[in-house]
Amino acid sequence: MSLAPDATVVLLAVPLAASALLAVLPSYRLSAALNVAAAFAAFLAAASLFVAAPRPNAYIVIDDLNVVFIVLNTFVGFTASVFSATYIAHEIDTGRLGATHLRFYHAMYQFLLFAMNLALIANNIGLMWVAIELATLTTVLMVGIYRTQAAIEAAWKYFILGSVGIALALFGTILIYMAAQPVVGEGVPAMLWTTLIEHAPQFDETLLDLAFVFLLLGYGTKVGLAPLHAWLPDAHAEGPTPISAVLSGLLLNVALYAVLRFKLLLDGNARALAPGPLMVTLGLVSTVFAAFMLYRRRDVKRMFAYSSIEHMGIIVFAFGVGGPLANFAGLLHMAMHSLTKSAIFYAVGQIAQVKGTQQIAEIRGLTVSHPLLGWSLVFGVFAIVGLPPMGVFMSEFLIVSSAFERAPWLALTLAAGVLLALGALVLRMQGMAFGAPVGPTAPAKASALPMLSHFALVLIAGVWLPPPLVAWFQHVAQLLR
Amino acid sequence: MIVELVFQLLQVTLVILIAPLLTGVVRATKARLTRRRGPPLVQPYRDLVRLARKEAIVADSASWLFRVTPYIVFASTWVATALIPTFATGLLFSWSADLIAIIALLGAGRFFLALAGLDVGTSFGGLGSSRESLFGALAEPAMIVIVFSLALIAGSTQLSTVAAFMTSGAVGLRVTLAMALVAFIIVALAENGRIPVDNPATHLELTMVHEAMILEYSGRHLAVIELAAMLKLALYVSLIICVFVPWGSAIADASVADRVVGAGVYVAKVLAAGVALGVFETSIAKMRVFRVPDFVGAALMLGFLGALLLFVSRTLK
Amino acid sequence: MTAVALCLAAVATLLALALAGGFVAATSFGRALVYGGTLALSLLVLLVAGDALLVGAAGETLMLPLGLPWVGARFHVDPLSAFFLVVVSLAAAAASLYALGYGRHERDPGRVLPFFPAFLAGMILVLVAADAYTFLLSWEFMSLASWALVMAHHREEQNARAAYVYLVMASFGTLALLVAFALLAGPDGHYAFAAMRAAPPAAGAATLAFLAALVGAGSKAGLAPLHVWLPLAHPAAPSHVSAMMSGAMTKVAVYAFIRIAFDLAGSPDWRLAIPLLIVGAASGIIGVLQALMDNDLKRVLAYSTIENIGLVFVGLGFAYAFRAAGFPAAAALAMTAALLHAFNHAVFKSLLFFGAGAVLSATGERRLDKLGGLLNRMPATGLFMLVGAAAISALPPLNGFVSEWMILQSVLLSPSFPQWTLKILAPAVGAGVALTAALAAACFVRAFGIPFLGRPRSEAAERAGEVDRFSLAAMAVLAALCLVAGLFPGQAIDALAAATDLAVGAHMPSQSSMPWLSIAPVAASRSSYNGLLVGVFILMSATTASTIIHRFASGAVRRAPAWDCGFPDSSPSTQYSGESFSQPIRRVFGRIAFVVEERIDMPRPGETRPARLELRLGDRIWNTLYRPLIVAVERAAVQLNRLQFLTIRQYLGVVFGALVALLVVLATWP
Amino acid sequence: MKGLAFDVSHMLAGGLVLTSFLLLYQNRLYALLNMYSLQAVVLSLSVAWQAFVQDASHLYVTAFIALLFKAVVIPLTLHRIIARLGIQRDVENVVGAGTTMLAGLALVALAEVVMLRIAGGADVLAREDLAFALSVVLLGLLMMVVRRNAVSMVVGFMSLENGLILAAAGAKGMPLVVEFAVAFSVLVALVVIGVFLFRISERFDSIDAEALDSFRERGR
Repeated sequence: MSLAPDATVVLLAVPLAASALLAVLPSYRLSAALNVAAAFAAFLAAASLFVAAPRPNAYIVIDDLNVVFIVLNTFVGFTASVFSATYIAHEIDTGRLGATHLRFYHAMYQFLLFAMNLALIANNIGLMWVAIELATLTTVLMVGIYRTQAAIEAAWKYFILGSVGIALALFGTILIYMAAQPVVGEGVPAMLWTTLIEHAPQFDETLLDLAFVFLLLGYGTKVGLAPLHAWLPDAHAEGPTPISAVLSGLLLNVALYAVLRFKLLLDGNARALAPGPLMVTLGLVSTVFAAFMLYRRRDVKRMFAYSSIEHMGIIVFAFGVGGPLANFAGLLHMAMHSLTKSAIFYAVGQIAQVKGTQQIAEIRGLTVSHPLLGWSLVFGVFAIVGLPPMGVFMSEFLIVSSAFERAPWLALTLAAGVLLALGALVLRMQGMAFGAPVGPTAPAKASALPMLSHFALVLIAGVWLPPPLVAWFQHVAQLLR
Repeated sequence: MIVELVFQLLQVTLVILIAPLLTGVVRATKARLTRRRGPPLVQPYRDLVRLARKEAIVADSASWLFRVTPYIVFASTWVATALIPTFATGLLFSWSADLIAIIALLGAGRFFLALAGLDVGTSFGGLGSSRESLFGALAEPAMIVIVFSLALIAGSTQLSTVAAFMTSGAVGLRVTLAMALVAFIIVALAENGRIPVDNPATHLELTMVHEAMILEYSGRHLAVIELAAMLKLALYVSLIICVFVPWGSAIADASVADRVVGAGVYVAKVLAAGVALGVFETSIAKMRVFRVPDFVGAALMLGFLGALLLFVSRTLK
Repeated sequence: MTAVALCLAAVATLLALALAGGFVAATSFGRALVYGGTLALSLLVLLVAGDALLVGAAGETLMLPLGLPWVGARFHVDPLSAFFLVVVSLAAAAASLYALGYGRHERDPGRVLPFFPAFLAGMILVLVAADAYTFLLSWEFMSLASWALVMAHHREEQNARAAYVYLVMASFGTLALLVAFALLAGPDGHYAFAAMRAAPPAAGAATLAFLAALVGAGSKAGLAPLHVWLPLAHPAAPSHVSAMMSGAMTKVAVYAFIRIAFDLAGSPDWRLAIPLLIVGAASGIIGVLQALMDNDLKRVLAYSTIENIGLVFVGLGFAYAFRAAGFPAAAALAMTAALLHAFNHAVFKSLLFFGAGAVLSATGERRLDKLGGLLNRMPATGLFMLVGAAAISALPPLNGFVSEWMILQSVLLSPSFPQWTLKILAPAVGAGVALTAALAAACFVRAFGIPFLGRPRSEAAERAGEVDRFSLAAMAVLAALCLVAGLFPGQAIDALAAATDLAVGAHMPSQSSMPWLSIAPVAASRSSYNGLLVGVFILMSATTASTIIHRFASGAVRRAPAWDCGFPDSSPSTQYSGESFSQPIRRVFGRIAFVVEERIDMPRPGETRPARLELRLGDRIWNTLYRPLIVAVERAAVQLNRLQFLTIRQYLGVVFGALVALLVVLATWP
Repeated sequence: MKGLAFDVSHMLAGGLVLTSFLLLYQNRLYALLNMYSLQAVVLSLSVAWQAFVQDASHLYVTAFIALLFKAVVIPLTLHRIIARLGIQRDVENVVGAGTTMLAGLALVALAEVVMLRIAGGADVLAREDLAFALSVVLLGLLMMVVRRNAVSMVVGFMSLENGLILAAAGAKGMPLVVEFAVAFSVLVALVVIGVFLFRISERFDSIDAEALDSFRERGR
């Protein structure tokens, strides 16, 4: 057996096994270490996919599109586990969580990684659907882990909206199958990406259109597109911070990946509705809506959750616009957003821990009291609002300039949304990072390394993208059309 | 070359000699018109000498700027005056600055005088500076706009060229020129602090402008400033003469005799202007300070209108 | 090494210096290292750029495998960028020298030292960038670094507000520039400047790109009505940074505009000169009127920057119009005037900010009505400040006069325009320029006279002393430069030839060949000016006068209390204050530029309490343009915010609605 | 055979839509649950018929799950929960029953229109089935939206899910249908547990939302 099939097996088996093991392991220190180790193993396995990808079979497919997602996912999953290892220990100290909770937390963490990896590498659209549902349910449980009234409310809201979304996605999946069945024949092949994409030109276009509406709304709920976003801010705000980072950095991407896959099908069919305008509309609505919502936020994690909605809107907009430039930018933006937003949540988590509050108004003067955290927040906000020399700037540059050529007014609207969001985020950031410090000044306990490594990557990406990565992205961008 | 230099120096000295006389003429005219005997024509010279001989009193709070200012004001005014072709055009250094530069030189004088008004730190000084700054801010653009008109007619901002062009008679009578003349006179009255803008004879009044600025000056400093003020009046008169009534003035390569004649004509014209000014000042009342902006603003508008007419008519031809 | 490589090396060193600055900020060694380093590096860039400007040869394009992968980061130094490099590095060198001394007063050097070199590096990068991505990256980096510097004294509430407004406006400008570049780059994303030049855009796109560039660069330069951030942000930064922001950064914005509008946007369209001229003249007048009214010394200087940038844009407007009309010589004159004014402004505005900084460090006070009499206590600072004030007021023989004179000269050439609109507009703009210049003189009489002359209005002003030698040296250098550039304008004009060649395709006739070092824009018979002779004449006549007086008249001087019409008051508060000085001008121009609210509280006869005059000035532009926008955003945010507080059922309803809507669309799709 | 197969499956699917309407019409909780049981029975019949027609034995499993779980276990559980928690027996409608029925009719019409556009790609049977399934899905969603009571929201969700199962069963030879059915059963069970454990009916959806706004806005 070659190395590559092993890699996909590792991607699935290691988290699953780790999850089972963590469920019974009593010591939380050991659990945290194991968690990190398993996440790291998965990351290594993912990285090896770059070198040698296995041939697709009935269950698994690795192609240029999803390998980008997989590597990004496992990387952020790994850094989040490192962050979580130092962060969550503190939660025990403060008594917010007990040992049982932690066992549950770690087991669920690995299970979540497993589900997301499965969703990304599954060749079967049904399997992918199941995996995304599993991932959603897992995060629902983790969001509610603090068992405060607000946390349970958030989890419940997430659960109900997520379930409806999942139901819609399933309906769309069934429709895809029905479109494929007369062409491909009955049974499993009609649900495989590899066969679907091959035969997409012959599918019935009206069924494809209908399916896409359901899939876009169904998976779009997971992506957090307005007006389907309602679960997202609360889930981010009330869950443990590493999970907020994972939600924004990973889960949204996984759902986005599903949307992209189905967009490919529609693109492949000449008679089908162009998915672009639909995605552009949803993207714009999300961006502008989230930008306005940012102004009234009082909870720092909820604010950055809205910023995630905004960025998902930008990404969907980019893919909706299409063309090699915009697709490239969309992929880049997705990667940059994952890295930046998770790093921001690492920072925010520590800030909330040292200050004992998530209320923006009660946090002031961080650059004085906690220089590293404060400046990291400044850096993170600048990165996320698209100021150079950070990576988001490059993707926003490409998105706006390439979209301007095709649809000037839409591009201007997007630019206005970005500017509005910048206004809100910078305003709050200045309040938190500067001025005379208030509140506790105890130093932060959690590790700053994951955060800094993300920031370093984002900074480098703004001025220099490694040529292999560029070639990879460009290839995918061509693929997406 | 040497002759040119001599004539240049002659002109420079001529203006400074004639300036107090001009002031004397104005005062004498006003006195006669109000049925007073008035001081003799040479009284301004005597005043200057008398002031220069007295000791200068400098306020405790004054800085060095206070003592330097008189010389700066005098120098900038003098240089500006020297650049005006009074009785002969095409002098040696006439190209070293044009009309705009002359306006700016006068602006420099005003700038320092206004600073000096602020220097001692009295309320009267500030009052004078503040108002002078306002008038200047209105008069200067008016001047520039007038210059636009002139420059368009003569194709130059170089005073020598303008004067030569006007003498040549190729001008004809233009509406623009008339407007410019009226505007010019208004600006000249404002800039020299004459009635109706300011009363040069006043003291201890809240309406004074120029006198308020130089209130703290005494002795030789006052003498220099007074001389500069007289020079400025002479400058404006010369400017009007040179641009609007240039006849009789010698042109660029004229003979020495012509130039001497030119000088005589010039002196006569200056004295006539002095009489006219005296008559004008007697027949009119001083206006409120806050009416002055309207007055000077009218000059700005007139000048602008003239320039606009010119811009448009230029293309009609 | 080539010029561009040297510049990049300097940038790299500056960035390293910025990093180092973060670590050694607390020590005096750190200060010396950072400012000494920036001084040396900016001198290096000055030399390199000066050489490139004078030689004028088109340098090579350096391409690094950075930035956009398929474009690369391109860098190029041509005479235009070389000229602005000279401006920026000169201002930076002076600021560094100044900061060697001034930096000692910094309470929190850790917030200044790392960002100062970064700021400079950003500006240099903008000037050498030769593709859109690198350009915008550097542009925003520059904004960001200066934002951090504005934030240096972050505990003061108004600084935070200033920094915020600044950053939002800067980002707005960047987006506008991005739009301009997107239009120029075309659908295939030709982001390199060379590619843009090779494929000029269609007329419509070029017009839009021009306007977008005007908005983008104009917001950075401080053109009205996009200027609102400038008077907030520039004064909030430490003074040497204020000098850099006003002196250098606004010039970088001017460069950006010239680069896009003149170099990249293809052939000119005369109609576009109209907004340029109007905006320029309006900025001039609005800027100077606001400067006249303000009570904060540094804010006065900031507003005056708006005024001067307005003048520069008037020059650019004429250059653009002349180029469109096909008068290369006139275009060259106007462009030279604009560039020269940009240079001059960099010199004297830096000088004035240094002076303001010196006042600030000596007294801790920026408010005019708390200062006074400083000339006696800080004679050297006062002298340099006076030179700066005279230069900025366009008094001959200093440098400010030369450039304004040239701008007026280009107005005089405007009857030759073929278009009626321009014919009528040109004299109006010219009158506006003249008004601006005259008001500027009044403004600087006030800005210099109130703090430096008269009697001290506060104890702080009374106790003030002269500042350190580094600060004085920096001011002395700049003051000397004001004088030198004013005395030898011909040399400066000749140095600009290559840059104007690039921008408008022509240059002014060589001035060095003129006799006696005078300058003549078109022909000597038309107009000419000789700074050196005027200077010498003034000096000669002043010395003559004083010699004669001192020789033949009384030299006696007696010190005595001020006479003041026999009303000897002891209280310095009876002096004219800044507000009372500008009151007449406020009465005349008040309605145009600001919303003035005067409230007089007059006691009844017999009452003994003092009468009070309350004065409130509002910015009309802020009230009519920005406040409604802010209110609209707030209102929309409040309205939309309800969506955060729906019940789950209502959220489901929203999802349901979206689904039904899409299905309806699908059902009715043709 | 073909004609009969079509008629029967059409009738059963139509029955499902009809029960959905009846669900919308109910205004008492117990009646709602009974009606839901009826719908589940119809569903299992429909799925079983599909299993017979398509000769797909795994669909029998699905039918059996539907019968056991949905028609019996869940309604019984909900009965007990209602009794235990003392939940108000009346169903609060946000809009009147008449309006709801009208909206439901419009939705069914919409589903038909959308499906009519599908050309000949899928066979007629599947298409008709699909139209009904879509109607059931939309009606289920409508029920979730217009009912204020948490239990009826659960019922709405389950009815929506019935539509999905119908569609999946109607898709000829579709794999994983059993898995989907199981997955959804788990989901439904979790919903029910959620209602039970956290008394969500009281906490989140039966209180006047506006009265809480000032409280909720704090700190968001």
